[in-house]
Amino acid sequence: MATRLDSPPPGIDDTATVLEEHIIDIVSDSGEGAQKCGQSLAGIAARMGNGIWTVEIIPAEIQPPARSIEGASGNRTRLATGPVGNGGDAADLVVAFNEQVLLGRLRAQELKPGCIVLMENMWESNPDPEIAASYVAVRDELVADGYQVYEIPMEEKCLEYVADPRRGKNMFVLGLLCRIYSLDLDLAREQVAFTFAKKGDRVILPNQQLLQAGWQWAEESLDLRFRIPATPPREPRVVVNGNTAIGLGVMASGMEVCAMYPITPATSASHYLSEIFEKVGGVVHQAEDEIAACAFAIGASYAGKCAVTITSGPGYSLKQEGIGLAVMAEIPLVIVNVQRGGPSTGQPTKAEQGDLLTSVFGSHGDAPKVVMGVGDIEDCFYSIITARRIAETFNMVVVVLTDASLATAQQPFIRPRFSEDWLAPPIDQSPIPDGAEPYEWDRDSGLARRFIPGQPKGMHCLTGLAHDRSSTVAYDPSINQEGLRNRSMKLAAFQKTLMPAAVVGDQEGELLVVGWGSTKGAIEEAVERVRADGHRAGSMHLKFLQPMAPGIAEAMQRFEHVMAVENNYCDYVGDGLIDNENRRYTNLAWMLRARTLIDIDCWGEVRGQPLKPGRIEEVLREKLS
Amino acid sequence: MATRLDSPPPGIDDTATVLEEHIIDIVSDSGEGAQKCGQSLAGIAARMGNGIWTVEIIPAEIQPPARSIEGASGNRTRLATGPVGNGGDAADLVVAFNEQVLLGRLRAQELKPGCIVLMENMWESNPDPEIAASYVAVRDELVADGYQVYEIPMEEKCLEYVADPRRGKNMFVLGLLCRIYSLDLDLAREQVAFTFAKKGDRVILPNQQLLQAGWQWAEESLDLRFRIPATPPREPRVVVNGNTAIGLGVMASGMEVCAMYPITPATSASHYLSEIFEKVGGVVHQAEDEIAACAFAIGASYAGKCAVTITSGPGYSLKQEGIGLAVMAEIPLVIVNVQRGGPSTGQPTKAEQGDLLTSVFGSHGDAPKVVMGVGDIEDCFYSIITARRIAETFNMVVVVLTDASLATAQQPFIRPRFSEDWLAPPIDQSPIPDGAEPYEWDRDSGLARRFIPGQPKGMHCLTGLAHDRSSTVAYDPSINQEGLRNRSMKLAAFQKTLMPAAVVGDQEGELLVVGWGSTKGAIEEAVERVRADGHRAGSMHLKFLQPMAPGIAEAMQRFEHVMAVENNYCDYVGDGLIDNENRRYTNLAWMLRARTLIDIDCWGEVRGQPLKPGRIEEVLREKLS
Amino acid sequence: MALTATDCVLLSDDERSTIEDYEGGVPRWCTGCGDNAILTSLQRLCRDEQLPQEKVVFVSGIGCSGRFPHYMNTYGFHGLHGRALPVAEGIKIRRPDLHVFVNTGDGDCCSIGTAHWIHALRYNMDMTVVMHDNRTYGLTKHQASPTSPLGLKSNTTPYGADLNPLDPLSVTLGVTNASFVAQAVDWIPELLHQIVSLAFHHKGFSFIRVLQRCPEYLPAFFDPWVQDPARVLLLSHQDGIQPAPSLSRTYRNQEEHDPLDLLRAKDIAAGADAIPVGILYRNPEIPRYEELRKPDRLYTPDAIAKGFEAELDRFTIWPEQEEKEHAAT
Amino acid sequence: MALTATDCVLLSDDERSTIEDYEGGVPRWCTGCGDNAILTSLQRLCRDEQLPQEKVVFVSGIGCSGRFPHYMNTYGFHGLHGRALPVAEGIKIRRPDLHVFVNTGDGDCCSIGTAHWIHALRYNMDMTVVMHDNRTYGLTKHQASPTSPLGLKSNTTPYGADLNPLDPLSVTLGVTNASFVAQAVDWIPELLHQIVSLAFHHKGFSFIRVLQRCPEYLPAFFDPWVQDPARVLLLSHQDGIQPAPSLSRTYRNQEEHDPLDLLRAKDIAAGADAIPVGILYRNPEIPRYEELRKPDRLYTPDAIAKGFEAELDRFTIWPEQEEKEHAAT
Ligand SMILES: Cc1ncc(C[n+]2csc(CCOP(=O)(O)OP(=O)(O)O)c2C)c(N)n1
Ligand SMILES: Cc1ncc(C[n+]2csc(CCOP(=O)(O)OP(=O)(O)O)c2C)c(N)n1
Ligand code: SF4
Ligand code: SF4
Ligand SMILES: [Mg+2]
Ligand SMILES: [Mg+2]
Repeated sequence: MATRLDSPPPGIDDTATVLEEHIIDIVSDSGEGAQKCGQSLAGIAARMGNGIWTVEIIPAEIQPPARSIEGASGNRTRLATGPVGNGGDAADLVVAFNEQVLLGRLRAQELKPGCIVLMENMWESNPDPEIAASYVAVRDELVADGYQVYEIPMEEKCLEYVADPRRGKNMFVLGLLCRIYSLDLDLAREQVAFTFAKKGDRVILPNQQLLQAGWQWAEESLDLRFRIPATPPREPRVVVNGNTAIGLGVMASGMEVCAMYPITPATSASHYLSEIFEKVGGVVHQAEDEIAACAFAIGASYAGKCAVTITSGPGYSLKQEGIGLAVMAEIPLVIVNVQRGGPSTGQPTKAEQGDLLTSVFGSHGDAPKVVMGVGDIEDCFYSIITARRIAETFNMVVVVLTDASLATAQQPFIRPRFSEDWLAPPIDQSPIPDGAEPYEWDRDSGLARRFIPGQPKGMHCLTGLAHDRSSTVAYDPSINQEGLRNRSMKLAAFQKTLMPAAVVGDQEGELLVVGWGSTKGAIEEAVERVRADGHRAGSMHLKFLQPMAPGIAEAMQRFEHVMAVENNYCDYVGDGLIDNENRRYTNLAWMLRARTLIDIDCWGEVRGQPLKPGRIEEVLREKLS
Repeated sequence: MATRLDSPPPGIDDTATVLEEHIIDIVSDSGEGAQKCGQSLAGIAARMGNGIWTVEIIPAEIQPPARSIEGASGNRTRLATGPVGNGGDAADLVVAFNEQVLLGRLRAQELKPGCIVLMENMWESNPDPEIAASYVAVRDELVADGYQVYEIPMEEKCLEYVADPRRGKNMFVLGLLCRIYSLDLDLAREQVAFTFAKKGDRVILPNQQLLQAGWQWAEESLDLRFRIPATPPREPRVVVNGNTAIGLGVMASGMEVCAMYPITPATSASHYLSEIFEKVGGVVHQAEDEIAACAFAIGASYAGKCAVTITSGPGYSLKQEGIGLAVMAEIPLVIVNVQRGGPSTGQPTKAEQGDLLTSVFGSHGDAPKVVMGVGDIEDCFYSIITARRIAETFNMVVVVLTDASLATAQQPFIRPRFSEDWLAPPIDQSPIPDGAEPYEWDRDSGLARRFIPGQPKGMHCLTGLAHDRSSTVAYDPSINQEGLRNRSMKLAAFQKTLMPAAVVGDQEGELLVVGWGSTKGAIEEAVERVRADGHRAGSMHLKFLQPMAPGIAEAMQRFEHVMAVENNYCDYVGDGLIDNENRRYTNLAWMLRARTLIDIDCWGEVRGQPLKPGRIEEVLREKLS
Repeated sequence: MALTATDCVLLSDDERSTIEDYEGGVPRWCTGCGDNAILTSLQRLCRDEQLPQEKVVFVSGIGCSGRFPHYMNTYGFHGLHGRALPVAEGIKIRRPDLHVFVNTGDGDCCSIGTAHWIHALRYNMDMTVVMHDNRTYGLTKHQASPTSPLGLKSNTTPYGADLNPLDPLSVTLGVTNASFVAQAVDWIPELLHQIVSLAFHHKGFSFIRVLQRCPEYLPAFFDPWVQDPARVLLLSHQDGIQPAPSLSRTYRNQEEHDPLDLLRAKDIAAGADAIPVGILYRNPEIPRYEELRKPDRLYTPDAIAKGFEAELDRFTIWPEQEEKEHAAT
Repeated sequence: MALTATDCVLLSDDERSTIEDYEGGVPRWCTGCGDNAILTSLQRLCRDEQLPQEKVVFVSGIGCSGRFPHYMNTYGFHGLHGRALPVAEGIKIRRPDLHVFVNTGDGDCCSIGTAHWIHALRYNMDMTVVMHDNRTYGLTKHQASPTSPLGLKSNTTPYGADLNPLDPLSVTLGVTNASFVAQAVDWIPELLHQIVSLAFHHKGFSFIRVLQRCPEYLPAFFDPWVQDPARVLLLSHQDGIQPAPSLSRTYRNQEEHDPLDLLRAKDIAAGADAIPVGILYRNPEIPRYEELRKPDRLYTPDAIAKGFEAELDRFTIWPEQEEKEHAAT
């Protein structure tokens, strides 16, 4: 697979094998810093101009026992010449701080057969014979199975520089990897300085030493040399994870209030926002529960300060009644749902896209709202800005669906240029013209101008009861029908502003794959792979799930088969008692089948992980065969 | 329309016009007893063997001002020779205690043009000239418009018997109506005795006198004589409204615990249950909120006492998180949602079928549950028994959807014969066999035997987290997939037990109407009407909405057109900006389109009222033209 | 055409507002319902304080009490059952210029809204909260509420309520940061009004429980107290209510109670005999959440732009050339 | 094959259960986490009382504390965040034979679960409730909880918590029907165990707040109290805890407190200085909801059939002939 592409830049060792990309896993017990190591590696590569995508490897438990299979904690970095939109399939190289966490990755089929394995070797001489034996057994098994195993005296080497090697190993490994991948050592030093900037030189310097030591050791004792050519960036880029991008989006959108209640994996977005929002005059309110958070946000929005509430599955379910009120009373509201594995408490730290249908159809009665999915890290940022704008333009609830995989994944994107257009104008406090009414629904668009408390002559009583144009409780049947119609019309009016759905890849042919949300990169990559084999395939990724872009059915009709690929559950005909009369489809497939009446097949998986391009590729090949 | 059908029974005045049916509205200010009057009328007719359907006319406010258009309170009775399944279109005869409430019915187009109007005449001589003028104006307008107006000295006549005529008028009117419709006066006396049974002779006797007085007055001063032939019943029947039927169903189903929080229109079911449940050892718990009610029911069910929680829209939204837990942990649970107008607080006392999609797709993640709709009053009773059985057989959540129209409507049905099979066997407290696990999912059906606290050797920790067969928290991706699959398989297994969907009317032809829930009678009647004109039409009413009966698509394919008719919102192509790419369908239409890929059209109305056969008929005719 | 805020103030200064200016739709409560007295008192308060109508927001939950905002000619927010308080908090957090009032029922506040009630006390945001305690669920036609008396026959307790009623005063007084706790009764409008005024002037969360008659469902329930002034205990104080002499002649059962004495307040609340009327507790020193969270800089496009760029800087990878420039600034 | 309930009792009588019999999976809490002490104490209690494992249900919410039932070899119900109490009530209402325990966290109980907490106190159902108060959100990695100390830097309060902590004892003591309120600390296991035992034997809702160390997120927070016994106030009484002499030598700061003295209990709870440890309040006279709602007849098919037929009779229209027969019976 790996081929030499071009000659190395001056000063770089030309014995290195040139690669187009490599996937590097670093795993440790939690608390040993493998995550920081991976993120720094990605940061250095990004500075050099490589495409990167990082995936956090998170144990489900807060304090998993040390050296346990389920305890694997760390980071995957996909490092490539060009841009990448997902974490890829399996690791080409794995660094493991102990053999148990390594076993965890192996069992989860996260390692390429025969890949490079760098193992901390100290366990072999552990006083506990069981531990020593376990280490030897795993190592021997790997070697027997054809893995390229390198045993590294990580702790031993670190002890030369620091007293507690558990706290330094990660930077030693970083140095090692920089050498292996021919990364710039100066940039690496800067990255270390950046990583520990808050802690000052007292921490930076020894870590830089460890970095150097790792580099040195690899230089002297390892024969692994790779180089992944990069194009030095010409524009400034930012490297953040999805939840940070959401926090930045909130800040830049002109929203002033965020009300939330902690829940994984949404909370880190609120954490980041708590840190930064006050600096620009915003406020993050941690409410007593999700219901209060939603009501608080509604209150703030009603008072003219468009608000956001950020949550995940269980919290989203709790907000259903509040969402219905905002829909009914036409209060703008942005809700971010960072999806996790469901149903119920499910898999709090794991990725899933299972909340689409409940976002569209949740809340009793007819509660039309805009639902949008987020496709990558950059999209996390811009979606929030868009959401705020839609919410305030249409006095509507806008649900932004992201998920656990984007929450912690990092990807560089072009540094946004702040624009005042992102912000709403300051709230209107001018008097309401005589005779104007608080719900002066436009017959075609359903739109009405919102009255904000403080506006003279705008006094009225907002209500969640059925109401007429003057916001008076309606008992007349036709007024109820009118209210429901106008709220629905707003969706249609918004839909008319959408661009037709675009197809990536072939524009007609054998197979169209449809998706939404975080699977974008993986689907596009899988489609590219089957196209490379001569298949005529394309993919269509929907940003808006309600309402939907025009042109979807037309695009589908240009393909023989259409298949939805989603990270949520579906039945398969032939499995057990499943047939066409009882099959349950993936979320988007349900909606597209109803809308287009095209026989859209679907494939979905709920393995708590982002979908992998390789797995999707297999599925597509099967469909194409 | 009215024709003489046969000769009257002996002793009955043969000048009466024989009718097949009549619709009689009685309206008053709230508190004047029009409801009791109508219910008694229906009761007497039912005793004689007539088909009846009553609809409560409920003001939306607790204390609407007297003599107001929105304050109309009362009762509609549809009285027929054969059985009837809905309240019909518009009144043939209306009794009004004042002209304002009459105006309310007129404006709402609830009166047939030219129908018979019986008005309390005392207002003409009211000391307040405005009131008197208003009365005269309305009367004159009605007469001018061709209504057959009769002015009745109700209060004047009642004063001859009671001091406060406001409290007696209703029985006077009952007597009047009994005479008009040639009902049996002895049965009427019995009915009055039954109505006031709790209050004793002190109340019964004067009311019987008033009844007699009304009869007498009609005998002497009114020339209206109708007779609606009846077949004396051969089997005992019960006459109850839908919510009472639900209460009876809970009692007869073997459930022991009902946890609820008050909400209109569900509460009256719990009121009735509060009155009766303790008598058989059951308990109704009024919790602090709907979330607690749901959790309480879950706790009771988990402990082996299958429980029900009864609510309406807003409460249903609040229970979403709890529902997800019951799905995930496979705890049987019956949830009754007595739907009302939505979204949000909406129209608390009004009928709507807007909660189907949220019942099917509510709660985050994949939360498969059984959803069933209730088609008539008898069905309210039996559905609960069925729901309990499904819940406990499949360890599943079962949602029963009824609505405000069934809640208060009355219809006679054959007195159920209690069967011990309706009850669950007593809870199992035998020891769990060695090696058995709490989620021993059967590969095909997904079913597992439930362990109930108290069973020796069954100790395990139930959890809403993803879990394996031993109920241990699962971190392995494939176990999560397995759990979701098994919970979905249970739905398929249950689906296999369903009978094919039946079509009523023509089995093939021009138009198939599909519906669910309380619209059953109205849809079937409308279809009969268009069939009577030679159209080939049929209707299909789905009892199970998730999973759905087999054979639906085949049945649909036998018709040129398929149309869903529902009491919920949809857009119409051509209205404003609506086109096929943004049209939002009625609830069932969404689901059927996705499942069958048949281009099902839909018609829905959200006017806070049960759908009327006449309105549906119009819609069908337009579709057929 | 658009007037600035200052113009408006000047405009409204021209003419004093009258009670009628604060009257919204015709109240639809039952005849004799205690809610009417509360409405009158709050309309009077608005008039007395000459509050600009557009600067006043009445927030309510669902219930008969929830209808309140419809009857005020101010802004109103008739939201969800139990959720009036978090909505009111959201309104207030960034709009200190608005006068926020909350109307809630005993079910709305003490049953489904319990969590928000307790936490609203703790946040201590500046708003005036009236709990219409008719000791039943009025709107839904008579079910037991947490404050329903033991043995009450209602639609959900046809054989009598099983539990002792929750005492909202004791609960309130147990919550950290509670800063103003009072009790009034609808049938002594003079004191109701004094209490409402004191509550309005208290900077913080003022909680007033009003014992409110519901002639529809508990017709004679309050009669023993209404008819026997000795069963009412007036809590007078220079920092509390000061009953007029005429009233004092009727209500002789009085106690001089210092609103700062929390322990005595708890004891009074727990006392079973007479209904205390007055200020049980007031502490103006407790910080208010909206003040604690007040932005220390203005929320302007410039500030946002600056803060945003600074944040981006933390995450930016500069192309080599720009990096140098950037470092130089 | 199936054994009757009596058989089982006889079987288990043969051999005394040991602590190990009550141990479930290996606890996955951090080293030094105070939850471990609570676990040990409750396992000991089960052993001391020889509770049949199958008759014990531990119910929890979500949080580190929520993991508790997984570590017991009894029935466990690890449900939803904040909803442990209503689930436990549902379990108990018709299963008086089950011993119900609840483990809840400060977030679980005092934030999202507030309404259920207040109302559970009022229902006073027989269960033992342990509130693991580590004064932070542990499982979700350190956000402020309602009991977090003022100024605490956490992930949601990076500049320090703004509000005074809610005092769960004061709140609890303000609720009507509260019947058992105690406080323990994880670092005095002897007293923790005495308190847990007293709670278990109390017939009613026993609420124990345990101050629980979270070395992961508040590593040194409790040190001042752990290290200085004078900052702990033992509430001893013949109806309360009785510290052993050895313990009394260390913890000299003691008060003889009668658990029936509610007002003093409130005062102790409100005191800011020392942490009270012991029974603040106990009143065995308060009726229990499950008793009040106990069926006065057995729930048997016969009873149901009879009740059902009687109800149907109220609504039945008999055909003429049957009517007469019916009337005759
Ligand atoms: C979520 C939800 N649950 C229940 C209801 C039904 N409901 C409306 S008002 C009310 C109780 C009203 O009692 P209270 O708060 O005491 O107000 P009151 O009518 O007595 O003034 C209830 C249960 C609702 N509207 N929403
Ligand atoms: C509805 C819902 N909201 C939020 C969460 C996320 N969550 C899980 S545990 C927890 C708080 C835990 O704090 P606490 O109750 O004090 O328990 P501890 O972990 O400290 O023992 C939160 C917010 C959730 N699981 N469900
Ligand atoms: S029901 Fe009671 S509380 Fe409601 S308006 Fe009537 S009297 Fe007032
Ligand atoms: S985070 Fe804190 S509470 Fe949770 S297990 Fe660790 S030490 Fe215990
Ligand atoms: Mg009330
Ligand atoms: Mg905690």
